[in-house]
Amino acid sequence: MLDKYQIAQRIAKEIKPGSYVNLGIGIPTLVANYIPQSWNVTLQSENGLLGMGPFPTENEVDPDLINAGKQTITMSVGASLFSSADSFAMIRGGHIDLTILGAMEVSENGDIANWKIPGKKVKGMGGAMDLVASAKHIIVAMQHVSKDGKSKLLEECTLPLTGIKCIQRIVTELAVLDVLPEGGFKLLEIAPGHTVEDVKNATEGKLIIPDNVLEIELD
Amino acid sequence: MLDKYQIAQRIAKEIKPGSYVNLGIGIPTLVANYIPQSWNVTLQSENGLLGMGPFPTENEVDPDLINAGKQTITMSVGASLFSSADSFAMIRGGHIDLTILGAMEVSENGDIANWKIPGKKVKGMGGAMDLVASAKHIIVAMQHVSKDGKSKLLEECTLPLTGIKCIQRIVTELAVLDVLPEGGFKLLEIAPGHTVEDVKNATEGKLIIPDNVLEIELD
Amino acid sequence: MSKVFQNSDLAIADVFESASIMLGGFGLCGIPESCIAALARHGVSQLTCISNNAGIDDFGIGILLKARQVKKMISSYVGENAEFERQLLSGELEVDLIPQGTLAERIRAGGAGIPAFYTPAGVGTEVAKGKEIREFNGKLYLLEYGLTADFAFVKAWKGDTMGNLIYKGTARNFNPMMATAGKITIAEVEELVPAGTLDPNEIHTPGVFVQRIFIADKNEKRIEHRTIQTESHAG
Amino acid sequence: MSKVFQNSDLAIADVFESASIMLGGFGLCGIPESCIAALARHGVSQLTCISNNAGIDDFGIGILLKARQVKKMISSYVGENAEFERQLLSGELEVDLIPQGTLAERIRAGGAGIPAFYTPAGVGTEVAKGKEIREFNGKLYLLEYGLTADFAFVKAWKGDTMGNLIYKGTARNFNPMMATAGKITIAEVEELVPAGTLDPNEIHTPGVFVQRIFIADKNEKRIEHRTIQTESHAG
Repeated sequence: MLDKYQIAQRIAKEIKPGSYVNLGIGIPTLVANYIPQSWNVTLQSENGLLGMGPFPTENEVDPDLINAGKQTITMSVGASLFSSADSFAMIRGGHIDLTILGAMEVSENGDIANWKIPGKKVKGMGGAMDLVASAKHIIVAMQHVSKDGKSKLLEECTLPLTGIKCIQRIVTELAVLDVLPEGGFKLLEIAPGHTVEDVKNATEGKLIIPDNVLEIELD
Repeated sequence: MLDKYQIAQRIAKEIKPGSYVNLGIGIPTLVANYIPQSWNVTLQSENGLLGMGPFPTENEVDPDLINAGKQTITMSVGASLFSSADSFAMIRGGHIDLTILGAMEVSENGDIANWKIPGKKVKGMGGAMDLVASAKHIIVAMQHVSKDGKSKLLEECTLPLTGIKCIQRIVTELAVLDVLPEGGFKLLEIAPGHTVEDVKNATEGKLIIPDNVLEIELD
Repeated sequence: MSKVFQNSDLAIADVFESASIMLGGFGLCGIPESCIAALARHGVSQLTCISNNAGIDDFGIGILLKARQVKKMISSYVGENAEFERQLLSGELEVDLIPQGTLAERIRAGGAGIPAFYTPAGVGTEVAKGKEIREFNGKLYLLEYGLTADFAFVKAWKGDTMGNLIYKGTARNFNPMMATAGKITIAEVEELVPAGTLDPNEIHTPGVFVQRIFIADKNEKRIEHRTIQTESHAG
Repeated sequence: MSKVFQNSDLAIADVFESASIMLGGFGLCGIPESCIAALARHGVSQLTCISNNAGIDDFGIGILLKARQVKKMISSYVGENAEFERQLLSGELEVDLIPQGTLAERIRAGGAGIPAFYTPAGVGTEVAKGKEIREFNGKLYLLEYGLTADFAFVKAWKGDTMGNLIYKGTARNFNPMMATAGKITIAEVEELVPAGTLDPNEIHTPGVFVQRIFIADKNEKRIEHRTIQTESHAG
């Protein structure tokens, strides 16, 4: 079973050199740690920065420089700053190559729920609905099953939706899967030490198992 | 009868200190010459400049600094530069206090025609349609009658329209008039040496003549 | 006729009961701290506050919430404020949650004289309830409306006496659009310089959008998540 | 993988027959001179050119018109070009005239993923023909659509190797929006500097929008109306 760092590490392998990537809060933020400098990947932060660098040292901390998770950050070489309207114009216009975000549930037709749990504290969707409705390519980092053993890869989402028919790929502690355009989770890779049967048991939605399923490789 | 410089001079008196003004091509451009520096009026040029200064000296000429009439210009103190989209956002959003432009025809309900003459060379509307549809307050500088003696203040425009029900005030070689919200040209001032009868004869649209009509005063 | 005000209290003195106010900032970054403090002193209530976030309990809009001055919040994310949660559950506070990009674009549209536009964010979700849905090139979009307010409070880094503004870092965020969408826009700046000092090519908000400007009384700039690089930092 | 191209010919080498191209500039100010010259050498035709103006007879888009490379112009003002007029009257050329603010906003919308928006420009005129008219708050508006193109040619003052751009003076005009609305955006710059040289706070066009960048072969910057202050200048 992959831990959250390994999920992030596996997702990093999906990133193309030279691409522009938006990383959501949580596991997606960790992905940055596994992108080699030499790939020239540019990270976008939807609060108005293209070219997000690592967290600052104590001396570098600048309250006027934060990411979408409200953490202090730095700028990478060649960064640019802009307004929230310009930032979402960039996102909505399809200029960001890849969006990586977390999810509470994903359905077999690519719907995603990741912003609200009825009865729990109201927080708001932030930029999540804009990101899922606009991104060219989305990868979700999520837990395959909840702590009480319920599958989060469902036939239909039970939680309030963030977006519909928008998720293409999912990386969980158990597997890498694609959501097929015609519906269904196609199993691509399994975590070391696990079987197709494990993934089957953990997936409530339609699971498609091709002949050749690889083992997840981490460098 | 006012000449074009006097029309410009009379229009300048309509400008409020501290206001933001867009000047069209032709007579409106001349208005700038009659705005005292002390009024702190800021001129907008819709190609992306707020704070247009006078024409440059020979040494100041910069091909990267032109006005909407494609003339070389300078920037005044406190000027700012922006894109055409931002410029028309400023115009459309009603942030410019006053727009002064020329017209071929104005109708008694405030329609304006100033961009196209059927059968003549095609030029295009440029920013005129945006300006007339969006400006908070518009003053038109125009000839009351054409060279062949036809009135240009009409019941209805005969030329292709630039905008409808948008003109509030007109300054011609003969008179200053308001277009009333309920329709009709209300005579406010007459050029020195002219009579109400002259204006009547020169106005095809409905002319409303109040009891006290002043003579146009130029300083 | 000068746009320059001597302090925050004078700049916001005419904010009235039940006014709508846009407040710049993302989290606690780039928020109009001085205006908020002055508004708390000023004391009017029943306000509608349009701001991406609602501050924290004792900073930002949290101060106005605690003083019960806010009737309604229009925001995209309000998760960092316990008092907010309490007032919301007790029915004292209304909240209108809007996707962040839609909120930013609605404010931009409001300032730009665009009454309405179509956006894909929220299609198929509860955000779409009651909204016009329309298809363009095979994709579904929602109709969203331009947003303006009686006042806009913005925070800038540098400003000049004609109201031109330059923001710094990610403290820019919602401030530039809000500056265009307030009937009266009030800018607090860290540094106020004479007109002509700022390079016209580097100005983010042209002065036409700013009706009042003053030197911020305070620039506390509280940090929400002070995150420091550790030795173990990979990559 | 570098965005930097050695010259204009290489940068525009894949522009194809019948492509749609946005070209920045207002009049002759801020036009992509080098790209236009290269496109004339390249020789493809049946192009749709989206540009506020159509150049003059021997400069700007006028060069492409003379070479009969343009099938259609989408512009707001084309009055300064006799060859344009001739081709239009003879039916060799189509023209779509769009109010300048609508053109600017349609391009901005195209780049920003807004499929359509409402604007008041053109209501009651021939521009409104065939368009949806809708009332918001008692005022009438037209529905207008976002605009994109296969290529966008933009001219900037300074650019860096990651494609970040800074424009100069009123040479900015349509360039920033067009940079966002081209499937492939090609920037010619007067000065090309290493990434990290430009202040992130002063960048007008973030590099994500620019796929190719090169140092302009020429910066002739012809002036349409050289207007000089005379002694008799009043005020």
